[in-house]
Amino acid sequence: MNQLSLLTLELAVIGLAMAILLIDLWTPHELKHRLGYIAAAGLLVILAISFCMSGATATTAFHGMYAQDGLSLFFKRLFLISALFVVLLGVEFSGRIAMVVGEFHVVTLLALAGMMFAASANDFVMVFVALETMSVSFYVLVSFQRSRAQSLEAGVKYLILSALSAAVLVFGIALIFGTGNRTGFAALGDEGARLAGDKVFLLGMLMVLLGLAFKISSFPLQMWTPDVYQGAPTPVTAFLAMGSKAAGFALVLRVLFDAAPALAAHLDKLLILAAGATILYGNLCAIPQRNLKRLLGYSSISHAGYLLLGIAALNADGSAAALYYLTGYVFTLGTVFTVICIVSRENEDISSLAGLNQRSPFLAFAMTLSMVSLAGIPPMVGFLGKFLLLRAVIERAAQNSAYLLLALVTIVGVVISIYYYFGVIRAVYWSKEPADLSPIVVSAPLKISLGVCIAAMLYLGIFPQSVLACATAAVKVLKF
Amino acid sequence: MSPLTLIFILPLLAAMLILLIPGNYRFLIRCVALAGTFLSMLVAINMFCHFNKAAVVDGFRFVEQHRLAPGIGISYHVGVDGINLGLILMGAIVVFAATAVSWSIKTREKEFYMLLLLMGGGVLAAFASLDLFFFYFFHELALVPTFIMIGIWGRGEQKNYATFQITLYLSLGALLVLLGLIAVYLQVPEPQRTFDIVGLTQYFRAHPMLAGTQRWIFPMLLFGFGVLVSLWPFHTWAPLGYGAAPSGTAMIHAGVLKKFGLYGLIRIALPLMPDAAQRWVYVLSLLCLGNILYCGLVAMRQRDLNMLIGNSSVAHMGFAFLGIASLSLIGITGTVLVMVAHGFLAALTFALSGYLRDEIQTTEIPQMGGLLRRLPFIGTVMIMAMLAGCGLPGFASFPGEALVLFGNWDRSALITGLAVWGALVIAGVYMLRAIRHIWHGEKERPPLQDAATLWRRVPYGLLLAGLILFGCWPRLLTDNIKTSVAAVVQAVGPDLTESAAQTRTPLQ
Amino acid sequence: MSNPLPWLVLLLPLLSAVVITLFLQKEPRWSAIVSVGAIVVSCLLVVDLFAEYHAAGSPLDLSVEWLRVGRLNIEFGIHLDALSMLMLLVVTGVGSAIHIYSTGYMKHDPHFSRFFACLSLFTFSMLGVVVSNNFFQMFIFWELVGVCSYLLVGFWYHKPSAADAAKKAFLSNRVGDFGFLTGIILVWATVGTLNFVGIKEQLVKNPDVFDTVWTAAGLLIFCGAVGKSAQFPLHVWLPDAMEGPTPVSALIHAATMVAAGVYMLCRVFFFFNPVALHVIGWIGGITALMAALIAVQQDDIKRILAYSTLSQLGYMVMAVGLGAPPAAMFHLTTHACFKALLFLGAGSVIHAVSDEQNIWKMGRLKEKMPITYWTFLAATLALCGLWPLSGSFSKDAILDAAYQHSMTLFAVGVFVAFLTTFYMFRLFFVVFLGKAKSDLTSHAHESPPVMTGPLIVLAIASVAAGFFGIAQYVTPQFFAQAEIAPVFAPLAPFKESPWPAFLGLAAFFVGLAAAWGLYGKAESDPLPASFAEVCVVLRRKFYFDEIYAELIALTQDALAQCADAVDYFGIKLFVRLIHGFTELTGRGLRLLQTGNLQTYALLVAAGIALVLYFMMQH
Amino acid sequence: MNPVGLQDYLVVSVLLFSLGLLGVIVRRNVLVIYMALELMLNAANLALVAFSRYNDNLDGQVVVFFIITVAASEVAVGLALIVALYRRRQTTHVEDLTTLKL
Amino acid sequence: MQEVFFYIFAVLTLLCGALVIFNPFTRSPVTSAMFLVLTIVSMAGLFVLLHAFFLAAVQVLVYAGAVIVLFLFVIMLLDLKEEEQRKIKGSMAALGIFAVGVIASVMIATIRQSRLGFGAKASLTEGSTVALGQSLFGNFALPFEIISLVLLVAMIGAVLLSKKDLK
Repeated sequence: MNQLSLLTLELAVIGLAMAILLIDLWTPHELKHRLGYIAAAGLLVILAISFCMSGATATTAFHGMYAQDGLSLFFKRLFLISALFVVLLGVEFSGRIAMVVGEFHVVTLLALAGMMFAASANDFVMVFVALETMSVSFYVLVSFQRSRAQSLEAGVKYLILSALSAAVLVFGIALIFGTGNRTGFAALGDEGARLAGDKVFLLGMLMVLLGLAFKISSFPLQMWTPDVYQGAPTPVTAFLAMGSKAAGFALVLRVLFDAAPALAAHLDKLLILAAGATILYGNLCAIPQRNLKRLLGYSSISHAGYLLLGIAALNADGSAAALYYLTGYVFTLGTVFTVICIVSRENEDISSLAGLNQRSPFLAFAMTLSMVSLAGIPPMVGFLGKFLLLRAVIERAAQNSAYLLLALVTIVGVVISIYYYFGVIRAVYWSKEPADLSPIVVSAPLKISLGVCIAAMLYLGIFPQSVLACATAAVKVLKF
Repeated sequence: MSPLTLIFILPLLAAMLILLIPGNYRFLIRCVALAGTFLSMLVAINMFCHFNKAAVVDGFRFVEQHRLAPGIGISYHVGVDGINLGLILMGAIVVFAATAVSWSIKTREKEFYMLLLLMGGGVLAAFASLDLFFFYFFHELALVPTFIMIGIWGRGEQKNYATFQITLYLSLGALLVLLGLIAVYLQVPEPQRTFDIVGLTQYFRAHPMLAGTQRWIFPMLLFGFGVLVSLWPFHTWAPLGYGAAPSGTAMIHAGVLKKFGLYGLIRIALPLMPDAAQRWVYVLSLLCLGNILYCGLVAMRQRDLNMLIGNSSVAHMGFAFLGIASLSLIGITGTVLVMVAHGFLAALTFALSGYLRDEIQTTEIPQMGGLLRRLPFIGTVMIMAMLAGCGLPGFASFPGEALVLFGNWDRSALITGLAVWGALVIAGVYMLRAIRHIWHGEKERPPLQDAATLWRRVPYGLLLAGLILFGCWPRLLTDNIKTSVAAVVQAVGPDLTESAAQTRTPLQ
Repeated sequence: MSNPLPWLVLLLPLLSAVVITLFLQKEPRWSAIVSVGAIVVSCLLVVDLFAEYHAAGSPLDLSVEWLRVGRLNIEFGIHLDALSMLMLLVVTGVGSAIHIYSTGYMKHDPHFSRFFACLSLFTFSMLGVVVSNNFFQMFIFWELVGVCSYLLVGFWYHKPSAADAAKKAFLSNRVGDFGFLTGIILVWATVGTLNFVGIKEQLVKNPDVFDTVWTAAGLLIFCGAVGKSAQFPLHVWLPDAMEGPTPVSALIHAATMVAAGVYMLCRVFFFFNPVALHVIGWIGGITALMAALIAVQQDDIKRILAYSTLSQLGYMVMAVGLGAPPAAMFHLTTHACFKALLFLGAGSVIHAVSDEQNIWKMGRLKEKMPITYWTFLAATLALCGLWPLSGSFSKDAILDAAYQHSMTLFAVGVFVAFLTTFYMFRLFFVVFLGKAKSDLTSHAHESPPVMTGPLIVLAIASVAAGFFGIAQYVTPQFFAQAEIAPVFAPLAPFKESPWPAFLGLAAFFVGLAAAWGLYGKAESDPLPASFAEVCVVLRRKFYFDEIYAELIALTQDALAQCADAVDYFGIKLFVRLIHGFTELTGRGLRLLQTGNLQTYALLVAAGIALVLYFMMQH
Repeated sequence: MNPVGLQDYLVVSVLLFSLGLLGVIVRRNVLVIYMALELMLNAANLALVAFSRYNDNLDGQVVVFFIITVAASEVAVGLALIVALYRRRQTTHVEDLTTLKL
Repeated sequence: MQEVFFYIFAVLTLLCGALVIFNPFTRSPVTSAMFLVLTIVSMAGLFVLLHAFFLAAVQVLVYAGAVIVLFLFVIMLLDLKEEEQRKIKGSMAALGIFAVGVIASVMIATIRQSRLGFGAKASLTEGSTVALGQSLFGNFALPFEIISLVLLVAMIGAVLLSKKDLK
């Protein structure tokens, strides 16, 4: 029973999903879009519960399959928050996804459950299963706008490439199982010394990491991101960018520093290269991009690169910084996607933002702040996050000058990114394109969520202490 | 609460207040902005007057400190000593003046004043803060306002290009600086690791940084700060950006914000990394010539008033750098004086050129001429400013540049000589040519609106007063500056000039 | 600060300048009163100080610390000794006369107040130069007098010629000041102090303190004088400066500012080593000769006077170079009187003929304006050195010095004396005698008393100045060993140095004869007819302006052009290239995103292959 | 014939895996690509079974269960997707799905 | 004996697998599906050799019985005729083969060089269904439950996506 109590959050989410599935049956069409509010309310409650739980003492359950600790809890809160934004967006979006609003929220919640299991995964089998729960839900979500061919196309692309990466991952797991004769992180971690030298184990780890690289859209498996981001319904894009990426990072952290800490030390070169390449690829490709969601796809690649900095640093500071950055990133993207979802309905070109500050100063303000944050400029959280990441990287520069190079590459990337992020700001404030100046109405819940996002971006950007402390505590469970 | 906090909080508060005022209450908005900056200016002046009476906490006065993130050693820590005293006073005055001259802004006042105040408060805070994190943080606050202000209220066909160029240049420089600062911070072992400038200085005085480490950190800071101060050859953003910017922005940016890099070099780079500094000064002094001579010559060729002023201000930065490169008490004291003086000067000139642009709708010098008869007040002030620009005694830039030159002689007589040429002749040439072609001459024009009312004259008068006050009585600043600079110089190592004093003239 | 009087002398004119600028812009009458009052009062104070000092006999030194950083200590001080006393007298005395004259001359100018503000400011700066006790302070006021001259020459800034002249004057001075400042820094770096007394002490204590750089230091300092006193090769600005109002020419470009260079040389005379002195002497000689030659062929009345000023300044500088600063100061004093007088006279003439300056449009003004005529005559004679007028004594002192040191320079001096008489009487005959050469003269009339009064005062001074033993008075300043001579003992050239005196006098009569012969009744200038080529060269002032124009165009402007080109095509283009390159890379990479699933799959496979290969190698 | 060992099984599975990967790269028909993916998953199955046999650890076989299930569900969703797609675009060829590019 | 079967099944598996991907004679998905069945079956044979009898059965049942049928249903539903022979882009294929070749060779090399399977001789314990079931509902209870979620999502998704018109 005690074991089940650990699962409270997951069970609650699944329960919520089932509840909505049932309620959906008896809700008349015209009210269906309200279901999102139920989901949101439920998620709020669950979020509240999650803050009552404490990951101070790491406990594992179900024969070491499931770990409940600071790290998992930290990530679960992130997932819950991002899911909250997504369901709210779902309400705003419901007009555009035919008549299956209820199912939309159900699948979203199931994906959320998958992420939460992933955050607690303590065994490669769990990794696989949780990931698949997530992926399969996203197959459905991405292609949710059946009426839009683009959505379906994105779905197919996502499905095939994701399945490909899953196959790689599984084969990796197989090899790990073969060499370590276990699939539990703890067990493998104990044998770390022996396995670190084993080539086959290394091969397995690499394949697993490659499988995960797909989820965080890091080099060399980043190709899918822009296409899918552009094709998918906006809320789903948001969920991919916030949740799926975060889940991927949760798993990377676990796999690297929990299952194979001894091996991780040897992977620094690979991680540095991956981080650098990802940053440059994302930023360079984004320069000429005009489609907003696609632009965000590229930008999300580059942010994967920034996050990888923290992991490449291979130290507690780095991972904590990555967690902090993710937190800020969730709120920032929450803002961006909310604005996009409201403003650019049929055309998603940057020009659709033209004259936004006449149409709705509030949205313009929010958009500006989020762009500033993405660009990493004070006083927004993006700056503090990058600051912490760079700090972690330079900390290593003393031993290995490659890290200094990485830092410089990062700077180049950031400067480039400022170019296109500020291009968006420019579109908002003084773009040439003739814009329809019809004022935009924002529903109260979205106003609130935007307000929360802005407040969070500013708070995290100026008072890092509290959250950073959580992050630092969270990564305590990892072995460096 | 320390007056310093007040000085930069007031503009920020005003900005927040304006956020709450609906956009069509234009007059109210302006008044709030003016009130905020005016009060902060008063506080600054008051602080300046009571500076010597205030209590000293390890070298700084009016100190205030709150620990914000002990985990990574970030704390809110403000304080003022001789080096940033003048800068803050100048900054406060310039911010007020900038707000005052912005009455010519007629569209979207609300956004404009919010951004202007954000920028002004940020830069004042940057100079006040003794914590590397906030030192950087507040400086970066200005980046976005600059971008948006130039974008929306800027002029000229090159506007967009200028906007992005200035933004990218500044962020590149700033990020280099960021790397450098973090690296410095990481040189302190874990327990007493901190971003506190005082703490860092004390630590590195006790345990000097490894020469090897200095060698790769110092260039980052030097060139990072260099880009921010438009060190040759990273200077092209400055004239372009200032040319396109609305005068308020240009005033704060060229007058105050630009001094950030020099301040950082003096405050952080020199005392913490003396060996590297000794190694790099020669390169630096050569680049200074790039600023002084090269940019001076470029300024001669400009046909656009703003480009001319921009280039001349870049040239003046050369003297500031030269003083730093001298690594001597006299030179660096001179640098600080030049920074203050140039703050007033640049603000004044950009304010006036902005006024001129509003009046005659052009900045093309050839299209001007004979304006002095139409704009006696503006013309007179502008001529005084331009004479100050070519180092006329009686204006603050003269003692500053003189100190720099005196301080640098023992390091390199040749470079000093060339700098003197730049200061007296080249500057004279382009400034006098400008005066000749803008104000003198017989071109007839329709009557123009001169700044007739006392109220319109206040900002110009203030800035001019600052120039003349510190020009006639530099001791007001130098007596405080030199005590603080002495510590820096002594940390950097042998001061050629002073040592020359011992060897050459025993009976002095 | 024990004695407030000297400070008062200095500050009164400044005060009046400030008051006029801030409050009296609209009150011409009041501003005139304030300005004239200020200078007259300070003149009286100076006389009082003079008496005081002469009673005390020892230099009076007051100073406050202006700026002290490390080893650099700059004072703001007043140093009163024979030299500065004399100069103070000249400046305030002549200045007062000219101020009063201006109230009449500028009567109808719309910017009357601005004029007096500038005059007062100038007086303040000039007094500052005179009383400075250290190089830095002197440099400060040096610059200030420069800028005042800029403002006054460009007083009628709407006249392009005036504006250009002002610019030219300022910039040529700047070139000189470049050397001056460099020299000052060098001196400070070597000696460690800027105070004149301090430097002298150092030099006395160890004479070879400037081991190798002594000459260099001397010459650099001299550059300042070259600029300010318009010596060759920086003399070009002075004639153009005549674009300013005539009183300005009288005060600044004849009596005081241009003399500041000579004064400065005398002030630091102890500082020059023989080599430097030699150079100085020759520069002076060359200037004197060249200017006198040019003056022969000028037609603008003020320009003629300007060139004459040049050549007289050349005399003084030459005197310093010949090691006779007392003679230089003596000539400076007398010259201040009669040259000011000449300019004021010229002013009154110009006024009379409705601002016509070409002497060939005047003539027969003798009857029309007698006072001007007689005073002008007196001044001319004094300038040409007719014994016993003041000029003769001072000029003979200089010739005497030349006679003792260098025969060549002596010859030059005598020849210049001849030329001086020649061109001055050319001017005199053509303007006042002969017949009227245009109807402008028909309605000419004598100037009002407010203008003629100063003329008379100055005339008396120019006549009598020679009888005071000014040379002996300042001598102890320079040569400690010389015994203090009685102040009112006139110099007796014919007893002490017969040759120079006789030759000087001879030169005068020859010149006078030549002038009478050529111009006594001339309608137009006969010389060009006979010596065409020479005259063209002289009229074109030896082509200096053209040469300099070319020179500047070839050096500075060319450099500027290059710099601008580099800035535009070099740096900016480079920046644009980087930008373009980045953008191209972006667009290039973007081509990978074909949207074709199989491409992606292939790239994924390639990536995996890459990673595995890369990692499994070692 | 040398005794067959674990490594032989693994080699077979690796080859199968590569075949699948190749299929994904070169085939255009989405259905066939799915089949190729199945091959890859099966390769993993084979490896797992072989390991569990030679390491004497049944866990491997359990994992195979999960894999099979997941594979099945993926195929289910995928095929549904294809149906939907075909309804709109009358194609199952990936090279017709290139509206999202650059 | 074992060896013989191994080689037979292995070759069959690979051959059929290869034919799934490129069939020189036809590009029809149906044939591919058929060859996939064969691959599965022959793999089941390998399972048997590895004493994983139950799995072998499951393999055949689930794949051959369900998945492939599903494929065929869809193919029929969309009546995908054997469409015109689209050329495989040579360059693409070459690059692909190269990349995959590298991957395969690296993996095989690693495996061959490793000490996998040395010493550890095949154990005799049968892959008994009982033991399997026990660990499935014992150690692996949680993943087993989660898998049900996957199936649920797949179901919902399949319905949503393939329903003809959404009412």
